[in-house]
Amino acid sequence: MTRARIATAWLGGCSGCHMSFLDMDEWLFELAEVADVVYSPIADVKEFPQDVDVTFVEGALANEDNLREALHIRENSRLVVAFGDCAVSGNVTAMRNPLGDPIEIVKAVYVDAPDRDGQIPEKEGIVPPLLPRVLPVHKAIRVDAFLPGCPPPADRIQAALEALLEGALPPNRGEAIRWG
Amino acid sequence: MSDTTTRRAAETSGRQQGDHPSGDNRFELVDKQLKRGRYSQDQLIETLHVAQDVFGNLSEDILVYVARALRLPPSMVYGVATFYELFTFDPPGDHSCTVCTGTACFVKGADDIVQGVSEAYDVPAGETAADGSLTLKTARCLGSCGLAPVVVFDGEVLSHQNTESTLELVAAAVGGGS
Amino acid sequence: MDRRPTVTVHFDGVEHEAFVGESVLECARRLGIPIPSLCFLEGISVWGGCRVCVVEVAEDHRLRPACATTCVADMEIKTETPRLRAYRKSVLELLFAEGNHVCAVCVSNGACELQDMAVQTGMDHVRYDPQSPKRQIDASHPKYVFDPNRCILCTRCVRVCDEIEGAHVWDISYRGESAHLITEMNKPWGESMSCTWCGKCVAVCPTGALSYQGRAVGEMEHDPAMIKRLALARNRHEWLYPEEAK
Amino acid sequence: MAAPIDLHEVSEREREARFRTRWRVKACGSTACISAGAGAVINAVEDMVEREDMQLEVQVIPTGCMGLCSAGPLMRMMRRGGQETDYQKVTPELSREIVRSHVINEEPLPEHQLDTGIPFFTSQERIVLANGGIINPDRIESYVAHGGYSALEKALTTMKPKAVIDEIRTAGIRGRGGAGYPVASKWSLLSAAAGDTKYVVANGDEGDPGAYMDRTIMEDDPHRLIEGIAIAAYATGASDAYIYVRAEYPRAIERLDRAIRVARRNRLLGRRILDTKFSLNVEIRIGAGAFVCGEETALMASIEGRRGTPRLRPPYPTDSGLWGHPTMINNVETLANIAPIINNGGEWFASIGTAKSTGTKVFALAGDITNTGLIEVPMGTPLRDIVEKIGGGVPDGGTFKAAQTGGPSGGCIPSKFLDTPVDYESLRELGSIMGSGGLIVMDDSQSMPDVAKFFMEFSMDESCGKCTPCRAGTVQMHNILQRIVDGHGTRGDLRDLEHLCTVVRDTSLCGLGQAAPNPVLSTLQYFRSEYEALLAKEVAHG
Repeated sequence: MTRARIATAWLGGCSGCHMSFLDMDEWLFELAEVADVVYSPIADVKEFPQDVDVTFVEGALANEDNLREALHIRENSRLVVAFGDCAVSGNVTAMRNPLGDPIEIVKAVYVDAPDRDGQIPEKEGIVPPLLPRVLPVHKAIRVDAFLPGCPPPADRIQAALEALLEGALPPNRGEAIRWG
Repeated sequence: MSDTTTRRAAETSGRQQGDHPSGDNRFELVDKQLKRGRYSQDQLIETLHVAQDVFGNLSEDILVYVARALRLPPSMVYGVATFYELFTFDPPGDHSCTVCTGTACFVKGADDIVQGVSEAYDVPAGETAADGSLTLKTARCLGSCGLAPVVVFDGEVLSHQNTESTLELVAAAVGGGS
Repeated sequence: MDRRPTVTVHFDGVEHEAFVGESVLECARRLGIPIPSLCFLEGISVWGGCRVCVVEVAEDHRLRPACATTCVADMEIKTETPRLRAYRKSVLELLFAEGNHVCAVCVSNGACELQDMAVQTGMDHVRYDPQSPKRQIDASHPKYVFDPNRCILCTRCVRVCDEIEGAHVWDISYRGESAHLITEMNKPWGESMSCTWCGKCVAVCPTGALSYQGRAVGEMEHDPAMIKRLALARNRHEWLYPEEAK
Repeated sequence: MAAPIDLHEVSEREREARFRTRWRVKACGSTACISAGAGAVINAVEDMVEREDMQLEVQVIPTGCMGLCSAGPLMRMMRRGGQETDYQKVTPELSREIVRSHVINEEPLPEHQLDTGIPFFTSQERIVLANGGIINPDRIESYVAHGGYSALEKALTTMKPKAVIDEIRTAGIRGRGGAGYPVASKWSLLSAAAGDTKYVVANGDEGDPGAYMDRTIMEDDPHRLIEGIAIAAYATGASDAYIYVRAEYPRAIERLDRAIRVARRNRLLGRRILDTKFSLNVEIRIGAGAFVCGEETALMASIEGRRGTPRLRPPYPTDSGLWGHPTMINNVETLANIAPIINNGGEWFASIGTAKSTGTKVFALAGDITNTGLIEVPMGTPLRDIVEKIGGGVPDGGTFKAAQTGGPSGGCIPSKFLDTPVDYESLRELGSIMGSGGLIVMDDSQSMPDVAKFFMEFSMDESCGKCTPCRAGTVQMHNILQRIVDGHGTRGDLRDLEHLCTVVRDTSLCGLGQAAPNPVLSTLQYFRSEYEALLAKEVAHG
């Protein structure tokens, strides 16, 4: 049997979902027996590879980089899993949405709040422009499965991976889909 | 909620006219309506209509006054007043322009008229211009569909309007418009 | 033993006895048949607004709210069909899209009926656009906090305040998507003269919209069954509560 | 207590007065014609008659709606003995000229005449609007002279309540407010309901944009409504009645108010009506701008002075309505049909229209159509006759695209169904409804997704907010439609839209929510390609 090619990505989130991923502890060794993690913020890989079987996307889409990356991931992954509440719903990352135009928020934080020398951080190629609204992943790309939770507990991640390795979709009933 | 709204005339027949603390005798007209309705709680909407006719809009002290007179919880009076489109809480502008946006008027381009006036006088539909000169409103259907699009300016019903004709009309009364 | 007269009804093809005058939801609860619900609360009047408890009744093409449908003889009730599952899930999605429900930072995380209903109805994500309304939190009350971002307009608080406490501090203002809760004349709750600080509204809130001051994420616990106990005490003079009351 | 009105005597006196002058000038004083300047016309003619001392020669009679609103203001010259000439688009100057040339010189002005031989007039059958353009709505005598209150007298003095209901059942009339529920069934339910206090409510909260027949009845023939209410109350054992009128209809409120007072003075309302044992108190209640109050449980909440939110049924109003008492709500147009049915018999009424939809229906023709105005045709009249014959077709070389009926609860009927007979069932089969009778014709310049969005915005704004699907679902549907109209919609959007339509239709609490998706569903059914043509080519981001 060929080894599964698994990727994880970290968009607009706090990396808590990845911490939870690591909480799978010794099961990670079992995972390593049957799968390769071909891309991940916790692996030293610069470019998102081609032909990925399944990618776990953590975080919402908050800026143009996130959006570009999501599109790239979709193109190169057979399955995409929205990984954690931010990816599923926007969650904390999207809490700026009710406040309206992001530039106003950036101003409030970087210009109005500091005592001195307030300025808006902007440099093309370095600071990606914010999207007008933070989006959950499925609002930009097709998502095949949702794994909510903030973060999703390790056993749920494990159950999802086990199903995926069996060629099935992760469980989406009962506690497996609890938000928060 | 039903218990507090059962029909019962409040026993307030002995109340004196003009006892509003402000001494504003316009409240006497509200009192008259209250009396006509025998202070019955189901007269709330009728009373609010009269109060709005008298005062032009329903300010908080008027709502409190009505709530007290009808012995209704303030939150309920506020809830009822805000439910109905025709009750307004801010003072209206000097002139009012109401564009009918019923189906027939919509089909004949009423939206453009609303947008035209809104842009020319910098007043969103449903609101009053900052200088208080003009209130721009939309109406669901004035029932004059044969004359679509219909505009009511300061109470006068005008038929077969377009953006230009409406703007001319508003400019003649309000002036300006850019 | 309950000696009320009964009628025969069918839940998902299985014959059961329902008390005359009992609602489909009450009967199902008694029989242990799960029907999700949100605005329903035992002990106060039926509102029928959330539409989560819809069931199919015989040939009626329209769905019926179980909370407000009275059991009649030979009623054929379906509580679980693909159509109902799809609709209940959609209703939940609409509720989540409508407010700002961020479980991760909510006082009621883990003890929230809305969250539970999402699980029960199989809502793993929301297809609809978040409306992201801008709503101000009212923390003016010395004891309680009202966060309208988490309010689903179930009106339990309105009903319980009016019907049980008799204060009618709460009501709904405006309508449609602008509808929101108010206290008194749309004044800060803390300024309310009629609020008795009884806390029933907080106890019955199904979400984190009403909570105690000073509670952090996940620390809030509600007690909606309080109303049932109160109703029993009041109406039937029973102070030692039957098992299910707790 | 004053003696009741002597209908026969009043009628005789009124008929004699008709021949007092050689000429009678009738000018349409309905809201539509007033908007077009009819008030000034009536003043001008009255002025002239007075200045030129023609009072013995000419009497000026302001009347209700003559129907063809697009030709208004309308004026009718009636010569003693029969000859009638109608003038259209009359201005104050023209009215003076007409009087001068017609009355003084006996020379009509053909270039300003309105041809009443056109199908707009000849293809109609007027029952409800029979008095439009004929009587003076402000004078009860005028109504009485045209048979007014004879039905009430007949019912009270010669018929048992049950016989009245039987007559209504024979007539087969169905509710004109939208759903088409058999009127006699409702009346029977109220009649059978227990309790001494029962209410009859006339629903004049005509909220459908594009419909104004109820307003026209209330303004132009208020006594007809009052008579219908009185007969309904007699038949069902009700002692109190309310007329719920939109606040947007101040003239209707004013005229009804006056009509009620006059009727009471003449012992046609109040205690011991026409010296019988039957008493009835009628009150007006004024809405305050909420479409949902047309829904009967919301309407009752509003009459009780509360937020107009619908409640669950059962219990039905006939079991527990206003203040918990049995209550029956009938639409204004329905009640306006009652007096003619009692006068002419149920069989006469049932002979008009189709087997399942009897009688006539009033439609408000508007939109992209030559003749706009109020028309009344037998139920079952093909849509084509209404649009092409009576309406005169689409003007300015446009092509008929769709007819919208039923307002925000209805749908758009495409041209291939123009031959459909207009009745309750046929319209429902086409995904629309009869509704209150607004009929908006659209030509091929109208975009159907745009029309659907217009109605969705309406339903969204008018949702009371009580139930989730209507409150939040209409917002989502509107968002999606906005995206599609703006060219950013995706296939997924279209799929979500269709799913939401079924969710909102099947799970909403009241008729407003349940019917809110209809404009979308019907335009998707008949004009799907228009939606698809608007979809964005690439995947949209959010």
